[in-house]
Amino acid sequence: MKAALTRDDALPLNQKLAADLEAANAAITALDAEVGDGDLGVTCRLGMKAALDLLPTLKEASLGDLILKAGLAFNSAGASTFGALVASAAMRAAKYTKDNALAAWDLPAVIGVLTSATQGIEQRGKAARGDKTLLDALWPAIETLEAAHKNGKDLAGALADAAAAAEAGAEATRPLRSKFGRAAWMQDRTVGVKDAGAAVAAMVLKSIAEYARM
Amino acid sequence: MKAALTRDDALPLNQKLAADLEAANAAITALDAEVGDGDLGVTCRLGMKAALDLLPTLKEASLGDLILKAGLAFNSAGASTFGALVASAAMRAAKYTKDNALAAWDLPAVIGVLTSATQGIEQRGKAARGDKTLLDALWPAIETLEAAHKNGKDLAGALADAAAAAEAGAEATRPLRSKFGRAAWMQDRTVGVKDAGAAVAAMVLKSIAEYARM
Amino acid sequence: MKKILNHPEAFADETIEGILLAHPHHLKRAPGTPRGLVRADAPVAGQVAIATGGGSGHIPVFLGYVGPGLLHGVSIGNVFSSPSVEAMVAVTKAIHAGTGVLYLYGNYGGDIMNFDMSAELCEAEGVEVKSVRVRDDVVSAPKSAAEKRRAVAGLFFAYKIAGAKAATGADLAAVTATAQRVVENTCSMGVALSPCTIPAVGKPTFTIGEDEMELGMGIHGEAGIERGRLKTADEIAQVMTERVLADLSFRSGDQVAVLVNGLGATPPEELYLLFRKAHQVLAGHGVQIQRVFIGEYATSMEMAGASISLLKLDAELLSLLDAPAYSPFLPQWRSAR
Amino acid sequence: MKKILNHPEAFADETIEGILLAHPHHLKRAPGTPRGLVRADAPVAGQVAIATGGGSGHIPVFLGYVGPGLLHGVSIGNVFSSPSVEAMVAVTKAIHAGTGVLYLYGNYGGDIMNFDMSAELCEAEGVEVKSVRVRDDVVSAPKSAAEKRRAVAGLFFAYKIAGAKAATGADLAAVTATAQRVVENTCSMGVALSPCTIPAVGKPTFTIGEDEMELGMGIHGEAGIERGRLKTADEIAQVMTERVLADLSFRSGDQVAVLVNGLGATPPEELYLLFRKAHQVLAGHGVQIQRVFIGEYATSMEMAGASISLLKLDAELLSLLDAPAYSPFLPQWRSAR
Ligand SMILES: Nc1ncnc2c1ncn2[C@@H]1O[C@H](COP(=O)(O)OP(=O)(O)O)[C@@H](O)[C@H]1O
Ligand SMILES: Nc1ncnc2c1ncn2[C@@H]1O[C@H](COP(=O)(O)OP(=O)(O)O)[C@@H](O)[C@H]1O
Ligand SMILES: [Mg+2]
Ligand SMILES: [Mg+2]
Ligand SMILES: [Mg+2]
Ligand SMILES: [Mg+2]
Repeated sequence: MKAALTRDDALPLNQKLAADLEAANAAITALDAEVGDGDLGVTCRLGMKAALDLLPTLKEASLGDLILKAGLAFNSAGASTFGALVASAAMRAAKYTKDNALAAWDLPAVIGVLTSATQGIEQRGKAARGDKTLLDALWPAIETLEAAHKNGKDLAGALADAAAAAEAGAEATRPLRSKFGRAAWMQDRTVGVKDAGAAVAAMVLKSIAEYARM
Repeated sequence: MKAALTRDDALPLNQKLAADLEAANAAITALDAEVGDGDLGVTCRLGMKAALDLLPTLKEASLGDLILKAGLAFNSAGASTFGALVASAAMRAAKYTKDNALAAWDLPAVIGVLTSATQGIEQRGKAARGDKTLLDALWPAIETLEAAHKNGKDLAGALADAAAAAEAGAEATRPLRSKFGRAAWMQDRTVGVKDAGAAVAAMVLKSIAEYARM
Repeated sequence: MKKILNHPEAFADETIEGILLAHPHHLKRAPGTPRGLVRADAPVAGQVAIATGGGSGHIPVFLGYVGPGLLHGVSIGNVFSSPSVEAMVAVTKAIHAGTGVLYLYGNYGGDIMNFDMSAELCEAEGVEVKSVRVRDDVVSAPKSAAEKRRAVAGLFFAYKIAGAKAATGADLAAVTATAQRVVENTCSMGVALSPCTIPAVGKPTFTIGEDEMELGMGIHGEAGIERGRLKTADEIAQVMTERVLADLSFRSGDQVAVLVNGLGATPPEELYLLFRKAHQVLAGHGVQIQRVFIGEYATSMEMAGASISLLKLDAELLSLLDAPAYSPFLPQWRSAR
Repeated sequence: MKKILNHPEAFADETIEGILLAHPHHLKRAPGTPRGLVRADAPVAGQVAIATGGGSGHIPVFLGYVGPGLLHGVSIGNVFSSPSVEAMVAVTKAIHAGTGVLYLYGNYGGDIMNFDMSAELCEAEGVEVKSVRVRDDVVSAPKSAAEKRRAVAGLFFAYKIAGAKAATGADLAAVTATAQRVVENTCSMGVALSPCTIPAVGKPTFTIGEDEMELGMGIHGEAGIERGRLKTADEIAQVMTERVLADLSFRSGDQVAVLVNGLGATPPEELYLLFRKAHQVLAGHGVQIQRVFIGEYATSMEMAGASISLLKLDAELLSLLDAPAYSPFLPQWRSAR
């Protein structure tokens, strides 16, 4: 059970994340193939591998630098829409961490970092909540984190609630019509289909929540 | 029951032949596809159609001219190995018919015509009996016609025997190794497979025999 | 669909290796990235440099359009995925001759986001960058939302003409304006008959019945947008040509260049069947065909399918289309006599 | 495999119609047959005329090799079937400029018999005719029976070089000898991964398992000759290159042109993977690659597969290979700098 995430968590957390995404690889590919091009599984695999290859080499880096460089490495190896959004999120998360001179992310820090990151995604992709993207998983997760914090929950508990909210948010993309990315071209055929990026965002939060509980 | 074939038989005989080959089209294609390129069914269809389109326009032509022009038309529309062999056979059959001033083909004439035609095929294709080609159906048929003639059989009876011998000859190509045509490249893989051209030659003789019996 | 492959995840890198071994006088790597190729003579003094980029699996798109009279550099992503920002920045620096760089690429989300990041980084280092996005697929969005349309084979016209314009020594504003004019006068419609398989995924990108076709295919292995019964070549060409004509609002007497593009598995013979009917339809509308391009100009690996693209011509576009250019990845062409 | 078609039996004729509509400045019909095409400027005074011919379904083989610096005329059969004698005779007459005609075509039974009939008929009318048959497929017969081998993509080298030789104004004996020298110095090996469908037949020409490949494919939709487990790109290229090298008995220092040809559905990316390994193998043997051609030079409609061909070069063959030539059906090429 962890009260905060530090630079020592970067490697094991990302190792768990990579393993969890790899286990879901076929499911992610299938979701992206339904109304996209089916490359999201490959993106996650290549991106996570690059991050994992890089992290052990960054012995001296600050927490902010770790997230920045891991995010950029993810997009170098898994360049794509999703990769660009991950990189943009990482850049903003790193900036928040540095601006606030954070050496660890406790629950309030996690809320600030995730909010900045999500704003970075909004700015890069120009989509808004309800446009059937990963934002529809991220914003409910942030709101849930805030509520959990107000209710005095600990980091692991708050993240578990947030992961559940993200998953509910991803599920709730089904009835929506895609407005961004490749799926936008498919118009009515996207109705009834879960957004692939939102599904991955929910998986990421679940993985982090499980790590925080360990 | 016909004692001889005349120019009036050309159209109905070829109509029956076309219908019989069309009924076997899929089987012919399958045989040629096994160790060749699968075009023999199409060749027969296009070639027979061209011959049938042409024959009614040749009101004044002699028997020799009818077989010549039908054979060339077959190869124009169904140009191929098989088509070239049909054209070569027709040229020699026509020459025999003209050289002997035949207005009808009785049994001895049929023997002479078929022998000339088969020699034409040999000359054009350079194959010999046993090389797993249509010659392996034609030569047994000719020998059987000769024997039947010696034994005093009528045209229809002799042709029926010859058709059976041709079919036996075609069947007997199975254990042989192809030496000519596309099948030659397939070497050992042709062993066990019936030669497509020989099978068609046997069908043609069967169709003619049935026509002669009508 | 079976593939001739080594390690699926090495597909893009090994392809690039093969290309550099085959065409060492034509292309070289951009320093600092394995995923950027530039003209062997880059940077080309006195020319605005044009960079493109996109996923692997579309040859001759994207890298096949780098060459004399064409583009200057290309960044290369994994199959059907955007190139990385790093590769884009490296290419930009390797081709920049001091007179600015045009990013000319297909209107795909991942590419846009990465090219935008690259432009921000390069501009911070003093390189002037403009961007033009090709978006010719008529089925992918209504005309009122044309900026959402995706790029298909119409990329050819944009690359050929912008490259010729840059070769004249025109400045960045002029090259950008010409590229934009091509984009606004190009419209395509395609049909997909079968999917393809991304090597690292190993399964087809979509499934489709034996009697079905998808109108409006994407070149990234996406399914098309309208699914229908497989029609005859004449019916398909008629639907495609009419729809493209309507979108570009042609008038009798207008002049066009026609591109009939094969997606990969569709034989040239079938492309000529489509052109045969398109020619009839265009003649029926009084539209004059000035130039014809038939072949593989933008592929999706082993997908079966084709598209018809029209470029409405004016005198400048025609002369730039006819200008000499060379790439070993493209079919031969020369102007009509 | 689905096709973009109208009436299957009109496939060849409608394809020719589309081609003549697309390239009216390049090709015209030979008078008297719908199935013969000749250069728009035929007969070309002062040149030995070269005719080829063969079945439809192989573009750019056969008709795509007619053009300046290439061949003069072509007769066209149904899909994978020989052209008719009538078409061959008509083409011969349309291209003959009084200095003789070379029949340069693939070593296939139907084509041989029909070209032989045509030669007899044309010679009876006073046209001097020579014949050279391309037979480059190493797997189709042992070297001791090389005259039984069939033609695959090596046709490209024979067409390109014989056409260039004719363009020099050389006489029939010299053009024939040069063509024969190319044939004797060209060797190919191919692999097929999937079959194709003859439109009028409607079913694939052979079946093959998902984990199998056929070594030694024919370009007429025939199955290959040795069936095996599908191997990696490196393994396939190694087997093909070694076998071709052994057949042409190369020595270190020999110079070659390499052709990696795609059969139709195999993407260019995969051809470059094969070239990458072939380059390594050739380098290992000390063989020098002088020219490289990668793309679709001889297809079988939508078959998946590829071949590697080598041409052992001498100074004359190399300069003829580099000579200018044009056909809209061929990839661009130019000599290395
Ligand atoms: N403009 C955008 N803003 C935010 N998220 C987006 C945007 N476009 C796409 N996405 C998200 O990215 C996911 C697809 O990622 P990816 O497969 O990498 O895209 P692509 O294959 O189109 O490059 C979508 O499911 C969606 O959640
Ligand atoms: N040289 C030859 N001499 C005689 N018959 C031959 C010869 N080559 C092939 N054949 C016959 O022709 C048949 C194949 O005809 P066809 O399908 O038209 O050939 P292809 O497709 O090879 O042009 C074979 O089954 C064989 O009976
Ligand atoms: Mg995707
Ligand atoms: Mg055959
Ligand atoms: Mg993608
Ligand atoms: Mg054939």
